[in-house]
Amino acid sequence: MKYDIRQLRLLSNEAIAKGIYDMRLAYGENEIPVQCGQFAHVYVPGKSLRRPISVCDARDGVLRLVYQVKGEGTKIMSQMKQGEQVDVLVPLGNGFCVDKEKKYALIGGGIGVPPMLYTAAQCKEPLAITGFRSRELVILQEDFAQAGAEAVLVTDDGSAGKKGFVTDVLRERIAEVDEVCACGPTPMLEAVARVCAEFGKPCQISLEERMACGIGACLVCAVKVRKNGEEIMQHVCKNGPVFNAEEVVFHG
Amino acid sequence: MKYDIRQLRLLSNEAIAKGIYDMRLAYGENEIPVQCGQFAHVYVPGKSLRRPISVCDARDGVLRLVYQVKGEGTKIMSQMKQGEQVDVLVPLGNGFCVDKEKKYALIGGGIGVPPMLYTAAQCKEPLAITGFRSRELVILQEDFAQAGAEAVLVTDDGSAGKKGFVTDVLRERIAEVDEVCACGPTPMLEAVARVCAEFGKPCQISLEERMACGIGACLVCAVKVRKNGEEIMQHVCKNGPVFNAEEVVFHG
Amino acid sequence: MADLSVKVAGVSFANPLIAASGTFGFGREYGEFYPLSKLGGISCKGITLKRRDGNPPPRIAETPSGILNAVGLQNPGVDVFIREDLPWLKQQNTVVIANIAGNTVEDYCAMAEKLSETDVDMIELNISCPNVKSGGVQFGTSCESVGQITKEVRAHCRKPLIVKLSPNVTDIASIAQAAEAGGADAISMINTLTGMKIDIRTRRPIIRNNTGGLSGAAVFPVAVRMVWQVSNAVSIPIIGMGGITTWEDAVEMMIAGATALQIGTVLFSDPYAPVKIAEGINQFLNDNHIASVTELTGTVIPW
Amino acid sequence: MADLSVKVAGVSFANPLIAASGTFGFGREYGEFYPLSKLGGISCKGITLKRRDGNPPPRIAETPSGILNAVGLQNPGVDVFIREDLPWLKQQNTVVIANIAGNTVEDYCAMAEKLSETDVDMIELNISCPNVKSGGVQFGTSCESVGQITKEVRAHCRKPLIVKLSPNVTDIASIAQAAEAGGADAISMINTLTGMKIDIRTRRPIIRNNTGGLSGAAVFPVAVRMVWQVSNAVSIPIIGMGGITTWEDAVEMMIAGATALQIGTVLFSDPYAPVKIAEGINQFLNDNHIASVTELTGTVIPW
Ligand SMILES: Cc1cc2nc3c(=O)[nH]c(=O)nc-3n(C[C@H](O)[C@H](O)[C@H](O)COP(=O)(O)OP(=O)(O)OC[C@H]3O[C@@H](n4cnc5c(N)ncnc54)[C@H](O)[C@@H]3O)c2cc1C
Ligand SMILES: Cc1cc2nc3c(=O)[nH]c(=O)nc-3n(C[C@H](O)[C@H](O)[C@H](O)COP(=O)(O)OP(=O)(O)OC[C@H]3O[C@@H](n4cnc5c(N)ncnc54)[C@H](O)[C@@H]3O)c2cc1C
Ligand SMILES: Cc1cc2nc3c(=O)[nH]c(=O)nc-3n(C[C@H](O)[C@H](O)[C@H](O)COP(=O)(O)O)c2cc1C
Ligand SMILES: Cc1cc2nc3c(=O)[nH]c(=O)nc-3n(C[C@H](O)[C@H](O)[C@H](O)COP(=O)(O)O)c2cc1C
Ligand code: FES
Ligand code: FES
Repeated sequence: MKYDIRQLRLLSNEAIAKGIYDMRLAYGENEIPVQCGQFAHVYVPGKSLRRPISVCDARDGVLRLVYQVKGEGTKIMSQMKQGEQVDVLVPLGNGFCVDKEKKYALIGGGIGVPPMLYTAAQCKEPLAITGFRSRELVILQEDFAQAGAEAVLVTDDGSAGKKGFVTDVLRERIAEVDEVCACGPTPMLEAVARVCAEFGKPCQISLEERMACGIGACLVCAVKVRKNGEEIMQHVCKNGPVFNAEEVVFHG
Repeated sequence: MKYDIRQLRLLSNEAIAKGIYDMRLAYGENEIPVQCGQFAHVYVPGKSLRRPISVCDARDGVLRLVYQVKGEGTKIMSQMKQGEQVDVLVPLGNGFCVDKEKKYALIGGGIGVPPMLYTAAQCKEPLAITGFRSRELVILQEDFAQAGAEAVLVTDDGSAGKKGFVTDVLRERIAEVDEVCACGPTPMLEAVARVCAEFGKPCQISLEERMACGIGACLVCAVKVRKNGEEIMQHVCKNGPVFNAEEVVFHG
Repeated sequence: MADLSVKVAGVSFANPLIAASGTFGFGREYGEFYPLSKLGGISCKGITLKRRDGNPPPRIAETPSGILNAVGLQNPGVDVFIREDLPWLKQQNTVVIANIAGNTVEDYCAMAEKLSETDVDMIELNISCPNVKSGGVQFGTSCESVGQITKEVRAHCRKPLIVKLSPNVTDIASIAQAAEAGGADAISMINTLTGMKIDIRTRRPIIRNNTGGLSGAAVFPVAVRMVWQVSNAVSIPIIGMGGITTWEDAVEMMIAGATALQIGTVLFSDPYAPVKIAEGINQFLNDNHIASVTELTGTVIPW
Repeated sequence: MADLSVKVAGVSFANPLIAASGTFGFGREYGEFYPLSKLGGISCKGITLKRRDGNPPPRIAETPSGILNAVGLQNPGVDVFIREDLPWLKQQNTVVIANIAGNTVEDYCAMAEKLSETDVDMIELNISCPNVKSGGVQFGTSCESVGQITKEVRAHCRKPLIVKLSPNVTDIASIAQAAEAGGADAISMINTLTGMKIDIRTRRPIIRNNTGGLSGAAVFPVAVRMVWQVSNAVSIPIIGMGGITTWEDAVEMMIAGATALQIGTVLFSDPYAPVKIAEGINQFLNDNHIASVTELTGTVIPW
């Protein structure tokens, strides 16, 4: 049996920026069998659908989920208290494939930044370029440094780090890296993919889509990809959330 | 404006018998404007309908609701914690009319016992006859004594107090009393009403019916009563819950 | 402060929030919570030509995010309504809508005649009550009967006429078109979806009528879909209802195509709901620099 | 241990719990939670004659106690199903039901022919999918078309034939009678109720298909009512579904008239739900000294 539901004890659930929470769950075993870029499907009492949240970190027996309060589900999550059991389906999906031998640029935009942390922890001295709308939304900068990454911060309005976009920095530094991994809003992912294509660097991107089952059975989280010249439907929960950027049909 | 919703702070919410809870709410003012036999309509988060619960006591600024866990709503109520705000619509309905000059028999059966406590507190040395299925469901005996009532306890199986029914005791003692007030399961109320009719004693009974609005607007909590020889529909929430036993059309 | 006023069939409402028929009686009880002038209008409890006692209890059950009811049109009859309730209602400074139901077309016509002589503001033809044996929904489920009853009542009705539709139909858009063709000035929708709940211990339906009408948040997506379909099919205004619980729902229903709204089931958990919803809409309009609530109606951008 | 086995149209199920079509794929994924033999059966994702990509996303939205979906019948086509999925499914020791949908009556017949040559256990005629432009629900909303398509497919089908009904109709009992008259061996019901949800910020429907099908606990009272009405109108067995979430719901649906059950939406919050429901039913039967689950079917005592 590949899947199981786990009831994980909530260790802490604190706001780390405006509307952004850091939920830490005790996994029970020290080694959490999760790949960077995979996600957890979190049960929210009273809701018909679980909420997919990327694994932000999974070291030392602590599963860390960093999430932004968007609607009712994440609001209820933010009210969960220390000691409660949180019902999660984890790990799900296919994460980033990283190779210790290669140099990575890890790009995160906004609430797409969290999964890049555990990814950074799997890479050798990666370059972590993270972008936020403005200062009060900046998260995880020290964590990236601690994970051995060179952390470059940009904000749209220049209120923290450099003013500009992640792609500005990527363009400047792309020569240094072998491969790029990214997570963030779709326009950012498209822009990152374009830069990578231009410079001929492989690029993996993590996509979002509304989900139900989270395991590939219900087919709701469709994404169009091009494989061997043919456009086919794949599913973010099962085939992704991480896809080869070249294969994704944006606006499909 | 006659009605308002109140957010009352939960002081305590403890089990006092098997599946029976005693919820105490701080009213805010010392004098709670509630008549014995009136009820509170309690909001249960996540539920479409409020739950009607009779006022068990309302002295010294504490509104006391004693309720049995039956289904989901009362289960959620039983999980409410000290310090929480409970949203109640109170007082609703018409309670028992008691006259300090008269001698009352107050009859309670099972979870119909609680409203008789505050009623006892309004009467002069009443006779409180309470019946329960068995020992582990017995509640409020000391409270009745403290309220100045003579408390006579019966159980169906004799596991506490006398074995038998409230009507057995009522029959024995009815000569002493001027009037009877009762709350409990319908068959018990019918039996009490029959005894009173037989002995020519006035009898007030508190009825239950499934409710929505709780104030007489939606007409769902209908009960058939006979007024001036005509059968008409009245409503437990507005015209009751206390009715003149003679007027109620049982099995209407 | 945005402009919350709306107009339906020539009648002006201070805001789009109307108490839904049957959930609000004739207004007296909720009038003990807040002045009824806070509401755009009140759709009164369904009335019939003669007094009705309604169904035996239980008349209500709770379901996931909803309720079932089968009151069965308990009411004092149209004459008592006109004599005892309407005068009081007319002093409350809100639009008064009489909701009428009958066993026969003649009943409906007779009531429309009587009410046309009063100062009631509008008449709502309830041909969608699922909880009575005859009268009600059997008039509301085919285009022919909807068209015919609307036309006949129209001939006797000198007030703006709203036709209230049942959702228990295959093609609500055609039914609405039939009502429009029959002379309706507005559509109100949806009445309740027929449902059932059984006590597994006793194997008895909880509602004494066996089935009841489902309302509340559970039905909201169905109501939005139907309002959208009907707004694409008719040109008369729609009073939307069915599960509206929050101001967001109210805005959504208007975007789907409603000009005004009725609010029912949510009253049972929060009597102040329509007042809060009006405030929420106002805030939304201000935040989005929208001058008038009427600018929301029918602005959905389908894919 | 009570006897949980049931028989529908001559096919034996170890228990009445069947995974609902479209929520369970072809079983492989949920088979990673528990052996599929824990289920009475699996109704496979709806298949069509040719591969379909389905609708563009978003295909799902959440509503009070329910969800809307508009997958649009994404599937690999009947031939791939027969070649790649059916052999694996047949090894899982559970009843395998093929759910088929088409654009034309001929499509349905062709699929029935192909599947009749395989060892699939039953065929479920999906004439109730609200999420595709053609094919699906337009066959399922009139008695004539239901009768006709059932009859034609019946002539090509050498497997027990289940007809799956849409709840988006005025008179579900007549539709069921038409299916029975057309030769259906069983009825399954209900498919989803059409609904809509609009993002008030963008004024766009959340579901890319504009409307979607409502399922989950919200629709349960409607499903129970319809199962009851149909069980009073036909003599073939009913597979009941629509919002079953707890074992109490399952028992209620059987009491209303269902012989077996399908379980869909609840899987998304609890993948183990059907297994837990089977355990709950077993406990209920034991507690009430009922020897066989079949003793529940249709035992409602209406008032
Ligand atoms: C693979 C994956 C990983 C994600 N990782 C993170 C993360 O690490 N941190 C984080 O803050 N957010 C993450 N998200 C987005 C997160 O799932 C949504 O913000 C969240 O589900 C919103 O739920 P809600 O109840 O607050 O919003 P509501 O709008 O009330 O939700 C309604 C429904 O829409 C769905 N939904 C709404 N927005 C999204 C979205 N952007 N993506 C998918 N479903 C959505 C909800 O899951 C729910 O089913 C991720 C999404 C996916 C698909
Ligand atoms: C005027 C009045 C006073 C009451 N006083 C008390 C009291 O002091 N203590 C106490 O324990 N109980 C009292 N009850 C009964 C109490 O209201 C129900 O036990 C309770 O509503 C059950 O809710 P539930 O969610 O646990 O059950 P569920 O069965 O899940 O409730 C489903 C629905 O049915 C309604 N319902 C179920 N049983 C009853 C019932 N017996 N009466 C009315 N509605 C019901 C619920 O309110 C709810 O709307 C009183 C009822 C009334 C009408
Ligand atoms: C208790 C109750 C009684 C109702 N009585 C009537 C009625 O008399 N006439 C009518 O047209 N609709 C009646 N309805 C239907 C409502 O007016 C409304 O159409 C329906 O409840 C959907 O709205 P909601 O979900 O906001 O309640 C009644 C609804 C309820 C809950
Ligand atoms: C995501 C999803 C996909 C579905 N796909 C199909 C389908 O392909 N064929 C079909 O007959 N029903 C389909 N349905 C309907 C279900 O089989 C079932 O009739 C409905 O969801 C009600 O049951 P539930 O409330 O338990 O989910 C689908 C439902 C959902 C939620
Ligand atoms: S969420 Fe079910 S297939 Fe992806
Ligand atoms: S509960 Fe509404 S009239 Fe009594």
